[in-house]
Amino acid sequence: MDISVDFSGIKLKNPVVGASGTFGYGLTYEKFFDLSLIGGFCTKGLSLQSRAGNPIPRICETPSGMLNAIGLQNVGLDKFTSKKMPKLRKIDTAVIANFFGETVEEYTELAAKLDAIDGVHGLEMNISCPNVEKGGAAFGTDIKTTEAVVKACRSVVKNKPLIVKLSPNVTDISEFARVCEASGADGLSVINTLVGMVIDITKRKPVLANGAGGLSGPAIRPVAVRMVWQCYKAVKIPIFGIGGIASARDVVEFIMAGATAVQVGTMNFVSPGIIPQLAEELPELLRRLGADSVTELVGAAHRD
Amino acid sequence: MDISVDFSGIKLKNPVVGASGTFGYGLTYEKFFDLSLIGGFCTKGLSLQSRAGNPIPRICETPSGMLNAIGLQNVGLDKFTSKKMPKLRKIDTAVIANFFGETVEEYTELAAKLDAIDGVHGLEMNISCPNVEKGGAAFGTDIKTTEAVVKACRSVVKNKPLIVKLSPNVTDISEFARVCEASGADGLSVINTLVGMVIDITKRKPVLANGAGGLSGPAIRPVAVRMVWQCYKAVKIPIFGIGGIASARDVVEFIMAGATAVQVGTMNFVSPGIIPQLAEELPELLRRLGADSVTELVGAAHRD
Amino acid sequence: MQCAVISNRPLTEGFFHLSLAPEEPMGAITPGQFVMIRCCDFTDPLLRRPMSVADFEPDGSRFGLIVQTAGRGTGMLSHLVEGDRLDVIGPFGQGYNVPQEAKSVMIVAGGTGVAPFMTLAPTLAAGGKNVHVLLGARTKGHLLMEERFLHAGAQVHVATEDGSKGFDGLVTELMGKQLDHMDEPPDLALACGPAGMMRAVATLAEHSNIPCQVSLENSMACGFGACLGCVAHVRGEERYVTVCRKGPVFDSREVEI
Amino acid sequence: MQCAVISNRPLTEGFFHLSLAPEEPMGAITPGQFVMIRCCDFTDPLLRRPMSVADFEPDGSRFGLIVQTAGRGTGMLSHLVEGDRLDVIGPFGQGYNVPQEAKSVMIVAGGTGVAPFMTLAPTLAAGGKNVHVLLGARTKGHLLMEERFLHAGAQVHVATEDGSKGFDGLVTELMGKQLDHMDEPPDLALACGPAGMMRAVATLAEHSNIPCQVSLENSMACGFGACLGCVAHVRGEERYVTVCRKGPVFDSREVEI
Ligand SMILES: Cc1cc2nc3c(=O)[nH]c(=O)nc-3n(C[C@H](O)[C@H](O)[C@H](O)COP(=O)(O)OP(=O)(O)OC[C@H]3O[C@@H](n4cnc5c(N)ncnc54)[C@H](O)[C@@H]3O)c2cc1C
Ligand SMILES: Cc1cc2nc3c(=O)[nH]c(=O)nc-3n(C[C@H](O)[C@H](O)[C@H](O)COP(=O)(O)OP(=O)(O)OC[C@H]3O[C@@H](n4cnc5c(N)ncnc54)[C@H](O)[C@@H]3O)c2cc1C
Ligand SMILES: Cc1cc2nc3c(=O)[nH]c(=O)nc-3n(C[C@H](O)[C@H](O)[C@H](O)COP(=O)(O)O)c2cc1C
Ligand SMILES: Cc1cc2nc3c(=O)[nH]c(=O)nc-3n(C[C@H](O)[C@H](O)[C@H](O)COP(=O)(O)O)c2cc1C
Ligand code: FES
Ligand code: FES
Repeated sequence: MDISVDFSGIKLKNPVVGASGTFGYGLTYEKFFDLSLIGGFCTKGLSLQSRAGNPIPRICETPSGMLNAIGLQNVGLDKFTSKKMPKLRKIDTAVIANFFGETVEEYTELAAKLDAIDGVHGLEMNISCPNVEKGGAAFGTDIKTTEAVVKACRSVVKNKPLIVKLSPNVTDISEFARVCEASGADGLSVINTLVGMVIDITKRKPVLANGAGGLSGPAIRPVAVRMVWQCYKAVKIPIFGIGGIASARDVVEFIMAGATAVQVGTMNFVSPGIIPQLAEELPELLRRLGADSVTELVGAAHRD
Repeated sequence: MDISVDFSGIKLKNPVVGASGTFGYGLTYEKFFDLSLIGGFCTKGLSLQSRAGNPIPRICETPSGMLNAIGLQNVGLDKFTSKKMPKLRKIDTAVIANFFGETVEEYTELAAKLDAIDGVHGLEMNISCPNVEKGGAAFGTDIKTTEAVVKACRSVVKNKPLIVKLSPNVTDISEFARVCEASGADGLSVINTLVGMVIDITKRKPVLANGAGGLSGPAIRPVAVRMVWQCYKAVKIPIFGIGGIASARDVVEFIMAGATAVQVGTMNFVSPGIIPQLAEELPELLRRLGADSVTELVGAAHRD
Repeated sequence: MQCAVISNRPLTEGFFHLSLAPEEPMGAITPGQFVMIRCCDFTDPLLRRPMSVADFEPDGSRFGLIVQTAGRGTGMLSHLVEGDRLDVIGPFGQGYNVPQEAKSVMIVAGGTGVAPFMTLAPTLAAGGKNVHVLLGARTKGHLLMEERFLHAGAQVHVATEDGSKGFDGLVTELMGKQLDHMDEPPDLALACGPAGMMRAVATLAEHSNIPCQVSLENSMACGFGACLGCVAHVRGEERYVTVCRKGPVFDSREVEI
Repeated sequence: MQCAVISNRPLTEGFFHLSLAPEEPMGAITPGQFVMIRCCDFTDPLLRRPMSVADFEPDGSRFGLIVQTAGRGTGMLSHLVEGDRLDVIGPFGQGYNVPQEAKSVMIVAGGTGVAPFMTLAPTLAAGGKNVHVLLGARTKGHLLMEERFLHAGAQVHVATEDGSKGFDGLVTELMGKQLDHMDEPPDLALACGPAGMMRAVATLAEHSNIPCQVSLENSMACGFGACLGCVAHVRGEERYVTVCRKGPVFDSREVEI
């Protein structure tokens, strides 16, 4: 069965993609499987300069999930271009460059530069970052800032699909989805992590050095499915469903909620071979559900 | 050790209270333990008229949590007053009446009537309800409606503490906490359920008849702790910490985040005796942590 | 309530019988009541699983369950061995209620639906009632407790979906045929099995004007009336009843199945 | 990688030795490397647990772990019995690196920190090196692998916090005393144990100008370099290294402990 999908012009062999920040620059997983087996992956969030990231501890396990406050540690655009891209170009899989900035200018500069890199198939803007110009609240939780930053990137990205990764920490995600679509986004990634905190009761302070962190993993799946459902109702552009995917059933759940393809994050840590495994299991599950392709099931749970 | 706390004038023998909608009208738990052992409980959400609730299925298990869409089924104010209160008055525990309406008038009428009922120790307003006058979005996700409904109830509640139960499905919960405090709330309950969805992939539709439902249980605990932390920073009124509490450690975690007392919800279903058990375990844990009372640990994780 | 596992005996493929000894004796049990079982100490799977009490000692010192491996929780139960401990609460709910006057009783059981009848059928037969047990399964190898019902003096009729034994078809089709062929219809029908089967049994019984009690298997979060998650719709009214407390056994005309 | 449990042997209270046979042979192992273990099939606890490889067959057909019951995951491991299967990935990370020139090596191990030295100490001793093993435990009954190190020809020095055997105090105090009393300081110190102990060992070694390798036990989500959660701060630089990939064994001067 052909399970390939077209995500706003990005050809994915199969709809299972590695989520940003959990898949390194792809190469980390080469020791587990052949990267050409997977639909694609999103790079660790890239910034103009390399970043050291947050102090430690950075992670903490939670019921059916984990918190992270990695602080967007990354090699920076130059090293990504010179060290990682030459290797990635040789691999037949979709490379989606996830990126972020602290000002609209940083976003725009990065977007323009990534748009020019040969072998990058798509751009994924992470707008869950603190906006330093506006007092540090995340870009992605303010509708006006979201509009401004997406429009600015849109105006410079000419060659590749521009995907916006939405924050779930908002009252009404469909409002953000609509504004992104209206501002020229080619697709959405739904969702990034929920903000959470765990306290070490013996130390009387948060476990993470950063205080709060991002909650991911199966625990958040129901929230993510609901948000994909809402976004699908709100917009026409394709959606990456993300949040706690751990089985082929979960992949189909997101697709039926309205996702064109999905990204797997936290579960890569538990089962590093999970993405090719899900891709392999998918055709049989689709057959059992009476479907001939992924595409026909996109949004299937919305029909009556 | 004395683990009693004063929650805005409600005397709680211990800081562990049953959460609304998981504790019936208290009496359901009499077969498991003596209700006078627990700090108190919040009733199932009450409305002016009795309510049949939502069609079925209404519940669905999720990783470390569950979804519910009970639809606020309840016996209605009159039956609560005539059938439940006479029994509850005989029990030495705090009875907190949780209530909701679909219009500001309904809220106000209920608040006034509950305020007059002998044996009710406090009122907990659930503002996560759809506002029928404003197109059905929840009261508690709009700052202006929150302000209006809290002010309206405040003006009629003269005798008992008025607690507002906040929705977590908002961008910035501290903004809501502040507006409630400014509108005269005596305390906050943080948090109600997160909105989530599970899809039945064989039926190609949401598992719950209602579509979406409220996510509760240990899965949401890190989100709840973070929100209690934010509210504690924002206001001076006491806070009930709620969300996924399953152990004495979790109780202390919420207290250190800023809760004066806690409510246990979903875990009552798994361990119907959990509330008295946690109350019993708490003194020993406090001792191990070097504390002599609950009160001295409230907000302890905020100090440096 | 902690229970010690006395034995875990495989029945047919995918089914097993767990025998449990509560550390403190349980309250009195009526067949059709159920217990809620905690399958793991952690939070996934989070909720307890409802299981009908099958066989039991009248003094509450031991009881058995017939379990089908359906998913994660029952999968864990299948691995229990003698000496393991299990956290159980109950018994909960209302069981079958057979009036003295009922002289002949038809029991219809599918899959693990035989559980409540393991004790009830022998009791009824011993009490001088005429007991017909209709057993359904997918295939011959999956039939449960046929011997036990025969020994108890019941008349046993078997239906298999693949025709490998007895009537070739659904147990509800067999029930229809039985009702047609019987000289006198039974005074009461009792049924336990999947929802679709309960619906068919109820319809047949109502057509023949036989009082009928069915057991419902709605999803449950608590099992004791606190969550209002398990409810069934009351027929002809805008009202719900808790299956865990007012059921799981209902008069078939009382609720929508 | 699925492994079959060959045995689960209790050591002292709260500690046990798991022997595992991978279904396909593992890659080559260097002492100090670790594996990541999935303790349950469900999502709570979610993450794998890191465990140092203790003893192992050079051909990768079998390896052992020394586990301390610390919480939920290790609690589940403690219940494994022969024939159970366990999902393991690895080996990961960089182990100890003992240069040919080092003639005398001081090993400092606390608790399960003995694990990497179960194979390494005998190898070093067999290679003609002078090996001192300093073992620390809370009390006599908790000492692990003393016999094994003696048999291997190492000089074993014991410290217990309650003075029930050997030196009365922390193993790092014992290390200080040893360094003071030795005619010639060792060429290399190797340590494994809790973070506080690693810090103390590193400080002592540095004061005596002895190269020192420590193993860090930072929390890990993946174990193979993908999450960037386990990092350690590089000394004197605004930069972090992954403990799982560049470690867990580091030169003590390289990272902040
Ligand atoms: C009153 C009562 C009495 C009962 N008595 C018995 C008895 O005596 N014996 C007995 O064996 N059973 C009995 N049951 C049924 C039993 O409770 C269930 O089989 C059990 O809860 C299943 O639990 P599990 O964890 O094994 O399965 P789960 O893992 O919960 O899965 C159950 C089924 O649902 C599917 N499923 C789970 N989640 C999803 C999802 N998100 N989307 C789609 N499909 C999903 C699974 O694939 C599986 O087929 C009774 C139920 C009730 C209410
Ligand atoms: C490279 C490496 C090698 C290792 N080698 C070994 C080895 O050889 N042998 C060995 O036994 N161990 C080893 N460890 C340590 C081992 O990985 C941990 O002990 C194990 O992960 C504990 O898992 P657990 O599920 O049993 O405990 P958990 O349930 O995760 O709990 C661990 C401890 O933390 C506490 N805790 C958990 N959550 C919280 C919270 N939210 N707030 C406060 N306290 C909390 C628990 O009470 C407990 O004391 C190694 C670790 C690393 C990184
Ligand atoms: C350790 C870690 C690091 C992450 N880093 C990034 C990042 O750099 N950029 C980004 O857009 N999302 C990042 N995410 C979010 C994931 O891409 C994903 O949206 C989220 O984890 C939910 O999916 P999951 O539940 O499958 O993990 C990170 C997540 C984790 C767990
Ligand atoms: C089945 C169910 C019904 C609930 N009904 C109500 C309700 O009527 N009113 C209300 O304010 N909260 C209600 N809640 C929310 C709980 O009181 C609590 O805020 C939430 O479940 C989080 O706590 P927990 O994770 O401990 O369950 C309900 C929760 C559940 C699970
Ligand atoms: S299962 Fe909770 S009320 Fe029936
Ligand atoms: S544990 Fe994930 S990078 Fe080290």
